[in-house]
Amino acid sequence: MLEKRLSSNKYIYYPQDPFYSPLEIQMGPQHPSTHGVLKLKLLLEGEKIIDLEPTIGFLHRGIEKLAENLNYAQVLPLTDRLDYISAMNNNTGYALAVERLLGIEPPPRGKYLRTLVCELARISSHLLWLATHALDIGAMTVFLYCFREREEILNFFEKICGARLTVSYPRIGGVRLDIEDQVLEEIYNFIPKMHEKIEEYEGLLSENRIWLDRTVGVGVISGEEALAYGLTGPSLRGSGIAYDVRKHFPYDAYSEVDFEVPIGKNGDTYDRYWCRLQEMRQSLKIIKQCIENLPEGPVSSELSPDLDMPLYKRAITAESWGESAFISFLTESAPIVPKGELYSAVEGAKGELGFYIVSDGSGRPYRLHIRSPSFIHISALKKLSHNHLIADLVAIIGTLDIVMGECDR
Amino acid sequence: MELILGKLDDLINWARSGSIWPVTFGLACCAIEMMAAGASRNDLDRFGIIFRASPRQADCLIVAGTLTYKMAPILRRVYDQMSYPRWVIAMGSCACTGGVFRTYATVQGVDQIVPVDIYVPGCPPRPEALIEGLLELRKKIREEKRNWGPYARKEIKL
Amino acid sequence: MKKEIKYLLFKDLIKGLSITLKNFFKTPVTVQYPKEKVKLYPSFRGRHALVRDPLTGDAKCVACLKCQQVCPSRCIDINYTTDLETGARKLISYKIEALRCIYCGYCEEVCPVGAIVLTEWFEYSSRNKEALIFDKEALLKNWDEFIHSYPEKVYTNKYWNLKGIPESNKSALKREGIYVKIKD
Amino acid sequence: MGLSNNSLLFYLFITFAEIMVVLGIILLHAAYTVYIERKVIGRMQARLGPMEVGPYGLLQPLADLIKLLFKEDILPRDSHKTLFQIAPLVLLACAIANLSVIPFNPSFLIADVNLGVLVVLALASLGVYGIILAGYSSGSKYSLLGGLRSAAQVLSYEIPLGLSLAGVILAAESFSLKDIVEAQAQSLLGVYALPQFLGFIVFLICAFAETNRAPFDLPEAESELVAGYITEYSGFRMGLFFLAEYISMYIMSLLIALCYLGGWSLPWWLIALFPFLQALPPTLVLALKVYFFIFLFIWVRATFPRYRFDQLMSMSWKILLPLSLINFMWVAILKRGGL
Repeated sequence: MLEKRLSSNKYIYYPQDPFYSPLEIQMGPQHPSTHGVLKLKLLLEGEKIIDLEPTIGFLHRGIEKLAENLNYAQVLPLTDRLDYISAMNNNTGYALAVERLLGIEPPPRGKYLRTLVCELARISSHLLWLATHALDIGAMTVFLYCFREREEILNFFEKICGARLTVSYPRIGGVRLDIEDQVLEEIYNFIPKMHEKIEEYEGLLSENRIWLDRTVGVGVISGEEALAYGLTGPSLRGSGIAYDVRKHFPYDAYSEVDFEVPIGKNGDTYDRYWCRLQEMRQSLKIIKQCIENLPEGPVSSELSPDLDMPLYKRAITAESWGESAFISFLTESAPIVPKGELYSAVEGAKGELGFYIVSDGSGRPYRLHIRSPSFIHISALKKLSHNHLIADLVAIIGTLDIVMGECDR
Repeated sequence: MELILGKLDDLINWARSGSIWPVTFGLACCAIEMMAAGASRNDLDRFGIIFRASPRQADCLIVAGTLTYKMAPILRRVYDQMSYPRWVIAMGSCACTGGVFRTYATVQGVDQIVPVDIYVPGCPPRPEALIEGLLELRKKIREEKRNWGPYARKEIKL
Repeated sequence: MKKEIKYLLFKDLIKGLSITLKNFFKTPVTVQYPKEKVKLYPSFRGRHALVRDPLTGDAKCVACLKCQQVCPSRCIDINYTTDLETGARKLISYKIEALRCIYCGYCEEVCPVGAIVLTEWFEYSSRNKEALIFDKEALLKNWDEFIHSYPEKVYTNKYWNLKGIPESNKSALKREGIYVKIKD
Repeated sequence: MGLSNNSLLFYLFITFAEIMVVLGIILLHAAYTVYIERKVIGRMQARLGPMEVGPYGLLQPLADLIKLLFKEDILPRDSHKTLFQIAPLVLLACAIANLSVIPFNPSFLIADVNLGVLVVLALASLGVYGIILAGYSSGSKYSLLGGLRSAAQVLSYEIPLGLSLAGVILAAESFSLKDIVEAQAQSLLGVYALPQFLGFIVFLICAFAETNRAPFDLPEAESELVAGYITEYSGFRMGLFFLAEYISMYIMSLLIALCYLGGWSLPWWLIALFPFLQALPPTLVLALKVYFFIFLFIWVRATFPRYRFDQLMSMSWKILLPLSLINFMWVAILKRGGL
C-alpha cells in the first residue's frame, strides 16, 4: 500500500487512501524521555515510526566560541559543562590535548590519578545511563538504586576536589591537587560493594522477561553501519567492533593497567546494555589496579601553565614597570604555545571524545572544536528507530546515551 | 469573616506548600542534580514533592540549567501551560544570570522570560541546596494571602 | 529446556520481586536534610567569603587582581587605589556576583595571600537577585558567619595550599602554606 | 441486610446510608493507598517517602486533595469542552458503581444482584469510555494515543478476564459473588486459586492490565506519552482520574479475593492448622486479602519494567486467551469428575 515518493529532499510516504494521513508528533524538547532538550519530529502510522527528524541546538551555549576568549587554563572549567555526567573525562581529554600541544608530560602519579578519576566518572556516567534507560523502559526502582551508588561516587569526587559534578579536577599537566590516602582507602573498599550492586541491577533487569522483550532485537545496527555512522564507545562495541581509544591509542596510565574491552554480538539495545554493565566491572578493575600501583611523587608537571597564563610572553623588567609594561606587551610578543593544529581523543563515557585545537601561538586557543560522541550518535537515531514503535524509540534514545550539553556544546 | 478567610488562607497555603509538584524541566547540568535531589539519598518525596511530566498538573517550574534563546519560547509556553497558582525556581548560575555563558546564544537570566520566585545559586547547586530553595519557596507560599478562588491574582508580574 | 522451565516458573520475575522486597526491609539511605545536616567535606566549593585578617580586622586582599583575571565567568569586580609613594594598593570595593560564579575555585588557587575562599556553605538561596551580589562587607560577613561555627582553631583551605604540586610552581608564600588563625 | 420493611422510603434511606458508608470507606482507602504506595515504594527504593507533612507524612493525601481542589481547572483551547469535563466523571462513576454488587461480608451488600459478576464486568468495560473520551476530547496527540492504547488494552484484556471468571462461575454454579464465596468455602480445597491456578494467574495478570497499572501502565506511560490521557487535565479533574484508578485497583483486588481466595471465609485446612484464625471477623479476613493484593500491585510497580504496546496485545490474545480457555476446560473436567 505504501509508495515512496521523493518530495522536497525527503522521503514521505503517500498511501493510496485519500483519507490517510500520518500522525505528526513533536516529541520534545520538553519531554521526560528525550534526555534533556532534544526535539524529535515523528511521523507516525498508528504507533509505528515511519519518519523521524531530530532537531538539536536547544542547549547550544557557544562553548567553542567562548573558549576562544579564554586562555588555555580557563577553558578547563567549561569542558565540565559539556558532558556534565562524566566531567572528569572531558577535563582529561582537554588537558591531554593541550599537553600534547605544549609537549609536556604529566608525572606518573598524576597520570594514575587521572585514570582513577576518569574510571570513577565512567562508572557514574554509566550508572546514570542505566538509571534513565531503565526509567524510560519503566523500571523506576533501578533508577533510584543507581542514584544511590552514584551518590557515593560523587561523594568521592567531593572529597577529592570539593565539587560533585563540575569538578575541574584534572589540569593541564596532571591533576590539580593530590588525593588523600583515606579517600583512596574508601574508594578501594567501595569496589567490592559496587560489584555486588551491579549484580543487583542485573538481577532486576538482565533476566527479566519484560526487559528482554523490550531490548532484544530493538534498534539493531550492524558493525559496518555503526562504523559508517561514526558511532563510538559502547554503542559501537555493542555491534561487535572492539574499538576503544584506551586500547588503541593509550593515554595516561591505560597502557599500564590490565583490562578487557567487552563487545556485544547483535548490536541491539540489549547488547549495548550488557556492554555498559561489563564496562563498569572493567572500570572497577582498572580503579583497583590504579590504587594498588599508585606511584609516589608530584601530581602535576613543573611545566604546566599557570592559571593566569598570559596571552603572550611579556618581557617585563623591573625598570619597565608602569606605563611601559603595556608597550612591551604589545611589541615584544613571542608565542608561548607552539603554533599549529592538533586532534587528540580520549575514550569518554559515551564514546570517542575528541578535541581539535588550532593554535596561533597565543595563550588562547584560536579555535577549539569538540568532537562530541552524542552529536554523532543522534545522527544514527533515524536508522535505529526505523519501523519501530514509540516505546522502542524511547529505549533507543536511552541506549545511545545522549547528553545534550555535549551534543549542542 | 476576615478571620475565617484568614484560617482558610492558612489551610490552603499549608496544603499547597505541602504538595509542591514540580514539572520536569531539566535543561542541562542542574537537571542531574535535580534528579539526584529526587533520588534516594535526598528524597524530595519526603516533602510531598513529586515530579510531574505534564505542566498542566504542576505547581512549580524548576528551571534547571542553561536557557538558550532557542529554548526560551518553550520555557514560556511550559510556564503558560501550567495551571494557576504556579511558582518558578531558577536553579543554578546559568538559569539565574546566564553564568559563565556570556554568549550570543544564552539568555542572561530566566527572569527575562518568566517571573522567578527563588534563586538557587551554585553551579550546579548541591541537591541539598535545591531542597533549601524549595523550603524557601514553601515559606514564601505560606506567607501568601487570598491567592485562591475568586481572589486569585492571575496577573503576571514581569 | 532448563531455560523454558525457569521461564514457566516465573523465576526471573520472582528474583526481581525478591530484590525489591529485600530492600523494603533494609534501612533507607535517605538523609533527612533540614533535620540532619549533611557532612560536607573540607574545601567544598560553596558560598564566597573574603578572609578577615585577624590582625587588622579588614580583608586580607591585596588587590593584585589575579582572581579577577583568571575567573572564567568574569564575576569578580575589584576597585583599588595605588599609593603613589609606596606603590601599595588599597582595596576600595570587591564585588562578586554569586549568581554568575561557576565555583571552579580558580580564584582561591591563584590568590597569593589566601584572601578569598569558597566556604563550605551552600544554603543561601534568595528571593531577590540583588541579595546575591556580594560586596566587600557582605563577603566579610560571610566569612564571619562561616568561621563562627568552624570547630577548629586554624583554618586552611585545600586550594590555598595545593598538595602534590611541584614546589617550583608555587609562589614563595604558598610554599610555606597559608593559614588563618581563628582562635587562640 | 434484607428488606425488613416494605416501605419504599425506608428502603431508599437504608440503601443511601449503605452507599454513603461504602463510599466513605472506599474513598478513605483510595486516598490512603496513595500514601501507602508512596511509602512502600519509597522503602523498596531505599528512601523514606512522605515524611514532612504531618507526622510521618500522614496528612499528605489531605494536602494533595486540598491543593488539587483549589487549583485552576484548565480547559484547553483545542479541547471538546463538554466531553473533556465529563470524562473523569464517567470513569469514576463506573468505578464506584461496581461497589454496589460487591459483598463485604456475609450480610452486607448494597444490591444483591444475582448476576453480580456480569455487572462488574460490564461496568469495568464501560469505564474505558471515560478514558477514551478523555483522550479524544483533550485535543492533544499524546492524550489521543493514550486513549487509543487504553481502549485496545482494556477491551482485549476483558476477554481473558471474563473467561477466567467463567471457570469460577462454572465451579460455583452461580453468577452472584456471594454465592461464589459460599460455594468456594464448601469446595474441596476451600479456595479456587488452587484447583484453578491457571485461571488465577490469568486473572491476576488481567487485573493489572484492566487497572492500567505497571507493568501494563501504557496509557499513561510517563516516558513515552508524558502522562497519557491525563496529560491535559489539571486540578481536581486529574484527582478524579487518580481516585478512579485506585478505586478500580480495590475492585480488582476485591474480585480476586472473592472469586479465588474465598472472600471472607478461610479454607478449612488453614483453620485446622491455626485454629485461632477462626476468631477473625469476616470483613477483616476479606480486608486482609485485599490489602495483600494492593501490596502486590505496589510491589510489582516498584519492580518491573513496562511492556511494549504490541507485546501487551499479543500477550493477551496469544497467551492469556488460550490459557483461560484451557483453564475453563480443566474446570469443566473437574466438575464432571465431581470435585
